[in-house]
Amino acid sequence: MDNVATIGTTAHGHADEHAHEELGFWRKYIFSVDHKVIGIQYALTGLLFLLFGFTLMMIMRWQLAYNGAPIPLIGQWLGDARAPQGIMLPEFYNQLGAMHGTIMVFMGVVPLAVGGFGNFVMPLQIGAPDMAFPKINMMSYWVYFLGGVVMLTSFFQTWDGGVGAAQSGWTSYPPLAVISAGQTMWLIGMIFLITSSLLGALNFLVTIIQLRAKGLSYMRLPFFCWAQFVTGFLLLLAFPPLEAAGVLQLMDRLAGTSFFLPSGLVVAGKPLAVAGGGNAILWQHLFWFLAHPEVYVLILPAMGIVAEIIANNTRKPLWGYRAMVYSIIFLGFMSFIVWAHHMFMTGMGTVMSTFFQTTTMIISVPSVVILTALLLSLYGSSMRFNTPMLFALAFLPMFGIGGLTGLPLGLAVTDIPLHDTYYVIAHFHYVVAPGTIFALFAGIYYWFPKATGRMMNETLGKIHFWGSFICINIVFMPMFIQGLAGMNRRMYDGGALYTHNAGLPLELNLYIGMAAWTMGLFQLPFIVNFFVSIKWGKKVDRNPWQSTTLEWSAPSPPGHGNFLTEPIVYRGPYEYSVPGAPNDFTPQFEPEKSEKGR
Amino acid sequence: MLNNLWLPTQASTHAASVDYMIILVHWLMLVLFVGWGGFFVYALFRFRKGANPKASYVGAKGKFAKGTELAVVVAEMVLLFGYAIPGWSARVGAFPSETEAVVVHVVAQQFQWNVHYPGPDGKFGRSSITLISAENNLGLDRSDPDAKDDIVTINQLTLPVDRPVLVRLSSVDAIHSFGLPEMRVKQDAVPGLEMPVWFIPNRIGDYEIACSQLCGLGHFRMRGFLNIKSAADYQSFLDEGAKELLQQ
Amino acid sequence: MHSDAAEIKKSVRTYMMVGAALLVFTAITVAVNQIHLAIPLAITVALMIATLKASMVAAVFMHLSHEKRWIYWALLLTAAFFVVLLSVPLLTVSNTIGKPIHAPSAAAVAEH
Amino acid sequence: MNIPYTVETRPDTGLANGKLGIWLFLASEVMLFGALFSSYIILRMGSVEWPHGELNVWLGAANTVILISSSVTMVMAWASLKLNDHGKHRLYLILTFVLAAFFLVNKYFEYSGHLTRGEGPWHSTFLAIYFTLTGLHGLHIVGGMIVMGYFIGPGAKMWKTKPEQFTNRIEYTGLYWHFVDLVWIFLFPVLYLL
Ligand code: HEA
Ligand code: HEA
Ligand code: CUA
Ligand SMILES: [Cu+2]
Repeated sequence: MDNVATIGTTAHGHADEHAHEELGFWRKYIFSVDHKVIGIQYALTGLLFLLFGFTLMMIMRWQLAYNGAPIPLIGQWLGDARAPQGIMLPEFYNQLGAMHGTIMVFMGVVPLAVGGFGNFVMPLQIGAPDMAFPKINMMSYWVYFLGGVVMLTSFFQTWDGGVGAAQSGWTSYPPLAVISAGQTMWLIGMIFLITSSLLGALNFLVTIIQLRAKGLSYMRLPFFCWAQFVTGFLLLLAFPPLEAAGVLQLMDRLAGTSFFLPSGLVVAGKPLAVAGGGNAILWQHLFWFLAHPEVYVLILPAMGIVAEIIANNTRKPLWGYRAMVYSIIFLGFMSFIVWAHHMFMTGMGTVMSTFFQTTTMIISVPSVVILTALLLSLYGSSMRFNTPMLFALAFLPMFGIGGLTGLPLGLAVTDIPLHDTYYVIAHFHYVVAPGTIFALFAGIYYWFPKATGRMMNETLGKIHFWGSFICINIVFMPMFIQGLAGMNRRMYDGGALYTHNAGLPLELNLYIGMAAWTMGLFQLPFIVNFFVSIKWGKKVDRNPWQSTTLEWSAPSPPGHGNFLTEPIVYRGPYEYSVPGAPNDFTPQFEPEKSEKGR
Repeated sequence: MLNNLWLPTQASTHAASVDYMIILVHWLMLVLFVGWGGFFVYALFRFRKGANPKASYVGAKGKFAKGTELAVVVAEMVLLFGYAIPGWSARVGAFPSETEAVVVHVVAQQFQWNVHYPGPDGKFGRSSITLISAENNLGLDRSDPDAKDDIVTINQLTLPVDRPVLVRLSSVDAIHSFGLPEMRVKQDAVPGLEMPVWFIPNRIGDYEIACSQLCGLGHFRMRGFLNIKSAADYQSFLDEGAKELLQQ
Repeated sequence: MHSDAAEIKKSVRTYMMVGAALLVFTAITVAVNQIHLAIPLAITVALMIATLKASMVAAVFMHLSHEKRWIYWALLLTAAFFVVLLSVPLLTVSNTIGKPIHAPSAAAVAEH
Repeated sequence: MNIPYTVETRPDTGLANGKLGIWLFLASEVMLFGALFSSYIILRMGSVEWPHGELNVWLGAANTVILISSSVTMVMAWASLKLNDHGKHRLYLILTFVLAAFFLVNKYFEYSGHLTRGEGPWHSTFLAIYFTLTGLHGLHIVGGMIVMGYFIGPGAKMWKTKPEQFTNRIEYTGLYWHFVDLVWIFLFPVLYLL
């Protein structure tokens, strides 16, 4: 609300004051307005949340693998309200599930992919000295941080109808979400996270529209920036409805309203004392109106990262760059009108389901176009298999599996047996985990030298890659089998009660668990590599990957204001192996020969 | 493997067609994946740096990409208009008439399924939330003449084979989902709404009702039983229920 | 500050006129309300007047009548998704197999 | 370091950063209120009866008049700057601020009237959406007042050093304020009259 003031206040030029004055520690590393520092803050916080979210899941997988056995190591610390004698309670399982989803999506991937990579890389790639509104940028990080703190502390709350965090899934469907414990903190946390994303999105959009370097027309924009651009619009326009819905649900909890509570509710044998008259499905519409675009927020930056790395390591231009750009715009647009494919089982009639099935099938086409373009980019290339490239290449088939299994979910009839089973879990984890997370790993290995001036270790990187790649497939592939067999998701006992799960589907829980824990171990080389390389990695110059885009013309790490001279762009983003050129890469910032002489 | 895909037993008339469609989609997925994957693996070997030291600026040529994309679109449209839309409209449009079908009310509640049969008179008695108690989860008003013969069971849905079944589904607290894996039936039970669900069981046997929507800490154990009986066995089930009511 | 003083003075007059028109329309809205039209008609009239007023504010006070291309594009996109958003209610209640159960409200229950 | 186009406009877009920023912000606000209006429609369509005449039309109308007037004074505050008349600008801005305060006072009386009768948001779906919509709108008014307060007080000195940028900021504040007015233009008939 007071953005107006901030938009204004950020606007002055600091040029003269900054040239000489050294910033203190706090202004330089903590309350920095430099997009690179903020980007790194976002990325580190996001990574920590990813690790935390993964840890929650490893605990859950224990319960699924060894139903009712005490949790080793940490079990005894969890307390009687969560795990008496170390044995997990169903309430706690539900909390872990809801928080795993929330943390991974809103506090892990989005902050890392958009807040981290977007902030750090995008202004460099467009040749801007910083974001358009540096103070808003700082504010959006700190609002996100606050939201994170609220979410984390919610595990310890005791005043909101019970102990612990939200336990109604990341989707928070009312009436359950209104009548169960811990949800208030979740809603408050979400309102912070949404506000932060809105501020960030606004900043990104203005930056891309206004601060592109001279000569950098839209069709010369690196694909990563296009991805961030479309993502910005998704965040800007899809998040407010969830913010509104969050306010309504908060009112239902705190002010006794019944927006989402119909009349005649009976909870635990007693009529619920509310006015009633609300609509439970309304929440689902508002939630998915955000959450479907949100899943594209998770994938588009990943596609952008993969495109950059593939172009760089194939040493040739992206095949069909233009088609990719049109596809990503179309994808962004369509993502606003498919949301109800998550709601086929809520009693949808033929007309509405026809509409949403059709849009869902249509939206798969631009994904196919983008993936096909990336795949064809490999043809005729001269591929280098370094760690970022391995992760980026793995993205392609993994996203393929995730995307293709979206098709049976998108057709209402085949969604009947699959809805809310582990098939859905497997579908979207293939897109977000070996998909997005792998792309993010690729991006970290790729841009690490830009951020630190040092390379990460290749051997540790390859161990990380192969370990993760093998384990993650053992985690998620069996879930398709479980889902087809009818095993439902969000089951505290992994569906052990049901006879249709008996045999193989149930047994698989054990192997999935083992693979998940092993994958946890394979993250250790990465964590070690990450921190050790900051200090002891091999020192590199500006352009270690011999890349063409603008960020590589700045020093590594870039100083305040990014570029030493004003960057000017002369050509498209991926001019690799140009016939007749002296090198196999012709950077965007390299003047034409005729101009060089001047 | 692609013949049954680990799907549960088919025990309703439409189950086979749902499965057929699932298998069809999976064939499409497999063909696409193998096609793309084959190209991918080929490219990885053929165009590694060692095998192809100099990259080509132009790269792939030809209409190959357009062709596959078009094929994907066509296949999806066939699935959509040929199977999915008609299939769905049969599920949510072509409800059997109340007279020919077996009609039951199923009221979901944390964490059980209350089943309400109209009894011999074929009429459902009135119920009111003010009458709800531990013994009367539905709040059934037994003073209503229509309610006198109504049979109520918990977590136990018994139905005759080979007859259309119309379930009227509702919930009194959270959203639950009435999942019958072997029937290929799933429908959310949304408080404030009454949802019709229909199917024709065609296989005698004991099956399950699986709650398929997170509804609280007991979600995982909200399991019901579905018994499909022969017409005669179903009748004796109803008679037994009526007898029990008389004894009370 | 490209526009010169004379032009600004001219727009000041427009602002005053639009302000006056807005007040008149408000009065009309209230007056129409007093004669108790049938509800659908009342809704149509009131919303039409409101839309008219809103477009006056947007066009004149917010200078939307002569803005730059990018702002039109952004608003067009927003308008498109706004329409989608406003169709949510229709989607929720029109094509659904669920029938609302009109249970008594808790207040009514309490009276028993 | 200088961020380009904070004051001057970028040639190809014709815009300064702040202008685009505030409009994008308003775009997201459109979606925020859109979702709430959408919820209003849903609740109303699903309700058996919808109360009429529960709110005081005259208070609502008075607030409409107040907000419209404040929009006029706001745009005048900006136009005065364009005419290089800082004194007049201040006067108009203070007037806008005072009108906003009147709006809130009025709203306070309405709220307390309902609450003393025990008719809080929990009372009915109508009052629930009424309190939510007007409450959120009221928060926007408060936000606007904070910004205006800043430009009346400590922010005003910028006029001396960077008049052009100051004028732009007032313009952005105005855009926000007109939007808040615009929302109320819909809220008034929707809540008070229909
Ligand atoms: C990044 C996230 C992401 C992405 C990109 C997608 C993409 C898609 N999703 Fe997914 N989806 C989720 C995340 C995502 N989804 C989540 C989180 C949920 C569950 C939420 C919850 O309930 O908790 C979900 C649930 C979900 C449902 C609801 C299921 C249910 O609850 O019953 C549906 C139904 O239509 C669906 C469909 C689709 C479709 C059709 C696509 C399409 O866009 C996919 C298009 C892609 C392709 C068709 C692949 C093309 C691939 C190639 C060309 C490459 C091949 C390459 C090689 C072999 C090398 N998804
Ligand atoms: C972006 C989203 C995202 C991601 C990445 C993941 C990642 C994973 N998820 Fe998640 N999941 C969800 C989103 C996500 N999930 C959602 C939305 C749900 C639904 C919740 C609900 O039902 O409401 C869900 C539910 C869900 C379930 C179902 C639970 C149930 O229904 O009961 C399971 C079960 O196994 C699972 C497993 C996993 C596993 C094993 C991973 C692994 O792939 C994790 C791998 C993680 C990493 C590899 C991160 C490693 C990080 C580091 C190493 C950082 C290092 C740090 C520094 C350097 C500082 N998830
Ligand atoms: Cu009932 Cu889950
Ligand atoms: Cu979706």
